Amino acid sequence: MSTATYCPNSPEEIREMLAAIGVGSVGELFSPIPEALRAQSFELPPGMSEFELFQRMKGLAEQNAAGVTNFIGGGFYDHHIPAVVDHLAGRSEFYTAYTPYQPECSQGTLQALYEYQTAICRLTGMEVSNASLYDGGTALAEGAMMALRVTGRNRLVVDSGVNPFYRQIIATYLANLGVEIVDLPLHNGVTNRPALASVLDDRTAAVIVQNPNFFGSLDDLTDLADEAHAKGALLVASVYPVSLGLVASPASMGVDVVTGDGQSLGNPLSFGGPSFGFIATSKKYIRNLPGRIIGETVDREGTRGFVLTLQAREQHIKRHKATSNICSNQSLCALRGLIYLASLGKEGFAELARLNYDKAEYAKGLLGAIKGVRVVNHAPTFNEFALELPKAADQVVASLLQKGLAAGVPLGAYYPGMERSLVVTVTEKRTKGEIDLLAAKLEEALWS
Amino acid sequence: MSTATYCPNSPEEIREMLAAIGVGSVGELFSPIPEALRAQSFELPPGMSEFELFQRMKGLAEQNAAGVTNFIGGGFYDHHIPAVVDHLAGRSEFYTAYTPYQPECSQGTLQALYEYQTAICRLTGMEVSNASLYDGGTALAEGAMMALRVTGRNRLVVDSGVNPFYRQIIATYLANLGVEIVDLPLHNGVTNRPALASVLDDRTAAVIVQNPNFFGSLDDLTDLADEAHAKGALLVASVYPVSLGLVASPASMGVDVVTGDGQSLGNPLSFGGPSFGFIATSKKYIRNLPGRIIGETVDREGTRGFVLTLQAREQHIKRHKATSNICSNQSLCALRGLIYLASLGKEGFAELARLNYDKAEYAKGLLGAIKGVRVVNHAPTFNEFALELPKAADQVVASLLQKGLAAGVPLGAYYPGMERSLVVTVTEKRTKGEIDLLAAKLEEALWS
Amino acid sequence: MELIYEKSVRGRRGVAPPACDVPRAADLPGNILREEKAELPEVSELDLVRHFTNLSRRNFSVDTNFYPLGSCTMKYNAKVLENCAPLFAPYHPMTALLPGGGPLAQGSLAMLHGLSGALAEITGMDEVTCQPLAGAHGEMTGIMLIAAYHRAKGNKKKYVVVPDSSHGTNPASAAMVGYEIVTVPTAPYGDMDLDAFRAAMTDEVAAVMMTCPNTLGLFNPHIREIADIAHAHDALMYYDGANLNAILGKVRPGDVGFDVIHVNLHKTFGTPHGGGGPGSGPVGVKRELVPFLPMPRVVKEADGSFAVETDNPLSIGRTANFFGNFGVMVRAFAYITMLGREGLIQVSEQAVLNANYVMSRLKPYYDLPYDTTCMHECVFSAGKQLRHGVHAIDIAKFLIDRGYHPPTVYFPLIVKEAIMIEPTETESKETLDAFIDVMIEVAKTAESDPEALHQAPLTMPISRLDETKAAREQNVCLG
Amino acid sequence: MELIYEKSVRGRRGVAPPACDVPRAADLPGNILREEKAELPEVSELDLVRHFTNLSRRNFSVDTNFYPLGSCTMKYNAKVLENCAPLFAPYHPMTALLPGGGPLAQGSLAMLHGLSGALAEITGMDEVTCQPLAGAHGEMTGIMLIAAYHRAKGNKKKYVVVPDSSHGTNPASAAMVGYEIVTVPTAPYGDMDLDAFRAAMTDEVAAVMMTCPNTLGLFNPHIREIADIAHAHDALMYYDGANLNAILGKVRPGDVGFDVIHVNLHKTFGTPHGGGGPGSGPVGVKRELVPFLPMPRVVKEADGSFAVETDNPLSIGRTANFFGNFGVMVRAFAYITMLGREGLIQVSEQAVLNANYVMSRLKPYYDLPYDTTCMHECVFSAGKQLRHGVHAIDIAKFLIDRGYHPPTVYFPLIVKEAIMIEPTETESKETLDAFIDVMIEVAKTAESDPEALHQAPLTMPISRLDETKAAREQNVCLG
Ligand SMILES: Cc1ncc(COP(=O)(O)O)c(C=O)c1O
Ligand SMILES: Cc1ncc(COP(=O)(O)O)c(C=O)c1O
Repeated sequence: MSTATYCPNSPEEIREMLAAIGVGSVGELFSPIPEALRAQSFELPPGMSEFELFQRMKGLAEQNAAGVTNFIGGGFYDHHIPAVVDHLAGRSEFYTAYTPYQPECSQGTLQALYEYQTAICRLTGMEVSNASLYDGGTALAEGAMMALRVTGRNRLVVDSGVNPFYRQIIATYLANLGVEIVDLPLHNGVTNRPALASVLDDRTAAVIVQNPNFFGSLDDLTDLADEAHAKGALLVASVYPVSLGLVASPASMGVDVVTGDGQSLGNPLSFGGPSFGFIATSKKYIRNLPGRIIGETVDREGTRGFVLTLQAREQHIKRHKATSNICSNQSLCALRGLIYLASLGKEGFAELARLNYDKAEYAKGLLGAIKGVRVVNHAPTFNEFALELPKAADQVVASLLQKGLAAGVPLGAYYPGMERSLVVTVTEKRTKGEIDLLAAKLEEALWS
Repeated sequence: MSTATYCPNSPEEIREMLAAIGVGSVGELFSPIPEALRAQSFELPPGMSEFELFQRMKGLAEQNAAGVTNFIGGGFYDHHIPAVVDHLAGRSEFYTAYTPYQPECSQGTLQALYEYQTAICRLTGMEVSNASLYDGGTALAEGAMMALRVTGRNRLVVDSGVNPFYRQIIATYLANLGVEIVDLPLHNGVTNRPALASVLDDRTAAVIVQNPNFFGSLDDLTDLADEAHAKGALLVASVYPVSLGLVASPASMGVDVVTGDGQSLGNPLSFGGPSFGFIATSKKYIRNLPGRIIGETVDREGTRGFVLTLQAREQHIKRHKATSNICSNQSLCALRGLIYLASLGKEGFAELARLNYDKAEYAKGLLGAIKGVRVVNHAPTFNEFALELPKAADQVVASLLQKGLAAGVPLGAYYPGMERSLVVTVTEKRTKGEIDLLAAKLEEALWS
Repeated sequence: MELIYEKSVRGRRGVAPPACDVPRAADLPGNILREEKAELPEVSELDLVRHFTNLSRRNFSVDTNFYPLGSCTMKYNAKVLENCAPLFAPYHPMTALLPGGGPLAQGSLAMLHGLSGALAEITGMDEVTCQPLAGAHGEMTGIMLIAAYHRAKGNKKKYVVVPDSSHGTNPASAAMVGYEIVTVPTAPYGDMDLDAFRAAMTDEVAAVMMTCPNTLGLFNPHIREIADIAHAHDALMYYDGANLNAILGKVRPGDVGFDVIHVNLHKTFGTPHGGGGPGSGPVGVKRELVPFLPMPRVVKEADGSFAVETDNPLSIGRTANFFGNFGVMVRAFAYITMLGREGLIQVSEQAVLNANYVMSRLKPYYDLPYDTTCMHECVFSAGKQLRHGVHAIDIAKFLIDRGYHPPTVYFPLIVKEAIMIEPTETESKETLDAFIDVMIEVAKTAESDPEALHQAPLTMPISRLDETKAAREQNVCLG
Repeated sequence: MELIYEKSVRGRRGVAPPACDVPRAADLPGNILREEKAELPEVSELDLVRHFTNLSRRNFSVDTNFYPLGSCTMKYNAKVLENCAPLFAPYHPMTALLPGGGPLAQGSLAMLHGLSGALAEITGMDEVTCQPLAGAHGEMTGIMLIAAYHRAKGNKKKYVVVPDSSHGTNPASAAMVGYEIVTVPTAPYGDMDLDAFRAAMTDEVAAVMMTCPNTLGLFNPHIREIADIAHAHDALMYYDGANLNAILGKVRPGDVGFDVIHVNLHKTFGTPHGGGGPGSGPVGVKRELVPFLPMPRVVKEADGSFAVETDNPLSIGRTANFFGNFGVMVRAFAYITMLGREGLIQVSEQAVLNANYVMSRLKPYYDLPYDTTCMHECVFSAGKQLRHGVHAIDIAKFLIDRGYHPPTVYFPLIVKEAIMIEPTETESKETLDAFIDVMIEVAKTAESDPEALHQAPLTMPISRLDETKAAREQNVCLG
């Protein structure tokens, strides 16, 4: 019954249609399917009405603990999303359209994505951006594969400061391609220069880093870029876009391929997705970019318009020779990213980054001053920092979780030997009161 | 700071504008206002950002008790609102437009309101409807005043089954117009025929009733219409629109002016508003209708289009001779009503009404069977019914409220002598489980 | 575009109601049972969505077009306000009226009390009721309060005085409360003619209704004097708050002699206009009128909690179902909270700046009947253009072709061929400049090619409509 | 229309960030401090809203137009599903991975487990991972699983076999996992040429990727036979689920010999396409491949609660940040829950009915290269029209002028001048009839006035674009 809405044709109409086709029943239309191939089971519950469905889904969502105060990041960040983002990305002409293959009736999506590409270029300082990839991890993997294509080499040096999940994704993506991956241990929580010098060679396609890294540490990548370039390798960096409101752009540090996750730009946490991956590089590498790219052109009257361009890189034309297999991307999330950036604007975005920095610095000072607690980072940090505790971090985090505080991400699982450390994240949404409460509860958990 | 968004001009632009005007400061523009008239106080707190605002408002809303199960009505009903209603009425071209004075760029609103008028006519069986009034109570008052205009008389007979709030509104509206209002006591919970016969005279402009009435009782109004018409009076009835999916139409019973509240048609409870009032009547009374009316016509090419029509009735033209002072109405809520009705459709709306009826009948049977509890209604009821308890209803309702059950509306405050009675409302949203729980808790409250 | 009814297909279903989990009850008796189902649309959810989405695209709106509709204050409504209202959607108003229900509705009651308080401070009144559902409803409520005041004092009053520049709702509202209307002409300088006013004032006058700045966008410097004259006759001063957007933090009606005021939350306080409504018209009064305020009334208890007062012997009674257009009020309260003191002052300053900018730039091209500094709006006349046979309405239609919603052109009635422009503070100089350029283009076209203006609009789904046919045929419902 | 950057005004502010309630910290060292702020737009919230609202109006979409884009299953997405996703918006995925965090994320984990279970039953697979972020991502993940399977068995494999009718992502995905592609031609009857297939099969073939029904909309009755041949070489069968909408409840790939499958939630399971994404491409596998599934994996404990398994020695590892495109999955899970068993079966029946109806009505006017009962879509060729110099693309552009989003015309590559029409089950007969009438009109116009078709579209904000100029100039970012 509930499906009546979605399959509109009435019994009479169905009869008329069958007559037009010249068959007696809908069943006949499935005659090309031999009986032997028919489904052996299809055990699903009966449908329900919209009201019952919504109650059910609400009940499900309410099985998640509400009101947990987040000091956790790990790649996804709890930022405020301006109301305009939902309202505008919620325009059904945006979210119920598909890939703009027909530009004349898709200028809305096409112009928005061109504006998105421009925003990514301006944030990162790079010359070209595509129209989005899946997420931050897959974007970094695509960046790595791009470096393999550009250099024609098959060796990668991956800094241990890169999000462990991202490193897993790179490893998974490359597992079958006979690419050598060299893990670079950290030094003082940032890229280990001497170690890099020793592993970097002329078979290396790229050095892969993250800035700020998984511990929140910021690094000046300039010398890394020089090192890499000296060996004919590229520097591929994954960045946290919000940091770019305050931190020097990857381009200014000599990065060749910049990637990152766009969740923090106006996309809800939503238990991990959807977000979007971005990738930007220099014009000379544009033909090696994966995914869709929007370009400006003119129509027959000379009016400006936008189209999918350089499609010869893509799977639907190049098939197995394509730069990537990606087809559907994360356009709507990228659109949200654009609207988010435009809503804060040049000044507001810089202020927001500063606000994240100031709040995290306040928290770092407060938490680092707790007896027995040590700030792990030597380098400056953006809105995350690592603490070493006098106790096992797992245990402390678990106990604070019971009090409604997600105090941070314990590092033991990702960095053997760091079982007493955790990474704490502070965004603009965390009030001084919440930070003070975390400090009090942490002290309590450690010493009483 | 937060206001920067809403007053866009930058300091430079403001300077340019002042120069163009030829004044030195914005202050000068206020020079027509003598110093002596300037504000003596303007003590308001400073502004805040969108994020802080939303947190504040959320906190306020959370000061209301959540999860109360509603068995209360009293004019506003807890019905499910299909998701499409918010999505479509949420189109900003609808909600950020205003009265469609310029038809060429307002066909969206105009056609929708014409469709709304048609829906109201088809629900009530009447010939003409306006484009909405404020709410159910004021619509009934407008209906009463319409009857005064039509008949040129100044006496009204008001049935006591009419929502006490609506009766107050009528009294308030007419307090200064020297109109005689005769209250008609109930007989067996419905209109008292003998009493009516005795008060109805040829000075009476209208008999005013509600169906189903405040106790949920349904009545066949046919004889009342005959009585009224025999005396040259009109029958004005306020109806609960959802009941019209199951109950004979007011037109079929001879009602002259039909009014009601549209909240139950796709408008949230929202602590009492906004909803909309509807009013429908026969074509012969159209020039006496209050408020805006949309009419069909053609453009210069003969294409169909819609316009505000018969504006000569309205205040902006007739000023003090207008049929009403109403200007802004409740268009967006009326649009929601139309979308709501169209989303359920002919069959679904009838089913929904039946569902409300069946659930209320089940509850009536169950609750009426509790020891010491008596169903007050003699007549059939729609989705509300009155119960007489062995205890003061106030006390019982208050105690069930503590358990998260809004069991009903105690009648004592509105019907002296009925301190032990309450009206219980059951909509399609109330599950059998919730009804059974109410029965159990009520019995408990009465006997343990 | 087809009507939704014309898209109906017999038996087609839309959204399904929940399944029935109780036994089917015995049918209603035949005489009250509906014989034939109402002929509502029979469409699928997709048909429905396409229909209304495409219908919406046939509107101009603030979110898509500059909308300088004079007197209506079509300012931009911040989206966060739209997100605040639904926070209160689930709450039933009756809850607060149930025995023991107050404590369960503290959030809603606090909002109502907070909004009333803020509006009282903004307008300089002693107490505010939020029950009235729109501006006109507020006017009627206000005049009822005045009538109750006079009744209580035993005053015999018969008339309400309004300037001829007043909005139609003013006399209409007063008439609905049973008063006769005395209209005072406007003096050449744009304010109410003081001598005529003096002459009109007698002890039978119940109230004087004024809009200040008036509908010409002019602030009347003699308000205090006018109020003194009125009060000398024990006539009360009513302030139509529709133009309050001009004077936030600058003037408080309560400070300058007004006794009763309504404010249009949907104008000054940034709530959307909904294609004609809902609005909200809270009414503020001075101390002497507080006892007459309608019920229910939200009061703050000694312990800081909020309660509902439901009856009061002197109250005029009730003017609406419950507490008023609550959802609209939530937006307005959030608006006031977000902007704060400085923000609200800025609103008026920028609204006045924008209006004067448009006025001074267009003055060379259009007649300006009252040539003086305006407040939040300016009123031109198409008199100059009329000499070429071009009416204000022709100019309006041409603006539509250029993507602008026309200014108000049917009002104020005292200016012939009026063009009433209210840019509001949310519009930028760039938007105003672009609009001004088009207005200048129109003025030139009126001379060079008046016919072009008579043809407009040409870019809309329909051209000009035959309004006489509509009024004659009265087709207001699909047969 | 101007770009948002072209609407920027120096110093103009948008949405304000919250006020800072902590002391300002010491600045970052100069070498890592950004020197110049990124040149993001500087617009007011109103400018922003007008810009994107008006941009949106320059799109065709399912909610505004019939959108029979073949292979993309542009069905209507019920609005209630859009309301379900935000219910999970506030939850951080890391919560479930924290020590003791599982119990705080039971709702999200239950949803993931429920969706996986439903998809396993629908496809006839033993387990499903929801991590892949789109169809192509699912393909790559699936091929990685196959590679892991072969590695574990010590199989030496080099090739992946795909029919020439396959979607570009199939060979592209296989290539990304390091396989060489062997392409098998399509036989005249529209299915993969069996003899050519047999010839292509060797022990070095790792997998055979098939879409069934294939991209011509035809169901291959020899699937089982093909699978047997593949399995005889220990090659695994991969099912591209993009066309699953045709066979819900009719055929389960797992029952007919497929070992790995991906489904496109954004196609078959009613989630919106977002102007290009996000999608979601869960992958289902048979028992032998379960050990290789990516991490994290949601498991149901004995006590009925849900937990997250984060490592497993045989796992291929991780293919995405967290659990996949969760918000998309919520919609799909709600869709499956709302429609239920009967509803899903009806989906395929009506989708197939609609496609065959369009096919039989248009057959007299367009070449039908493979003339047989189709499944959910039908593929015509503009061969007939080409004789008048009219290409499929010209037909597409003319449809735009009539308010229809064109069918797929660039694909499948094996049909020249392909016109691939997929109506989906949510469209009504009235909509199809209107579309068919226009398609017939186009066919006639192609003969009578081909030039008219070359000129189209004329009703859009722009006419046909110069794609060569775009590719040549590579202006992909505003300077
Ligand atoms: C000056 C003036 N007064 C009163 C009103 C009536 O307000 P409402 O439409 O909210 O009833 C208006 C609205 O147009 C107005 O402009
Ligand atoms: C047949 C077929 N396979 C695979 C894909 C790829 O799916 P996605 O775009 O979700 O990556 C598509 C999408 O167009 C398709 O049509």
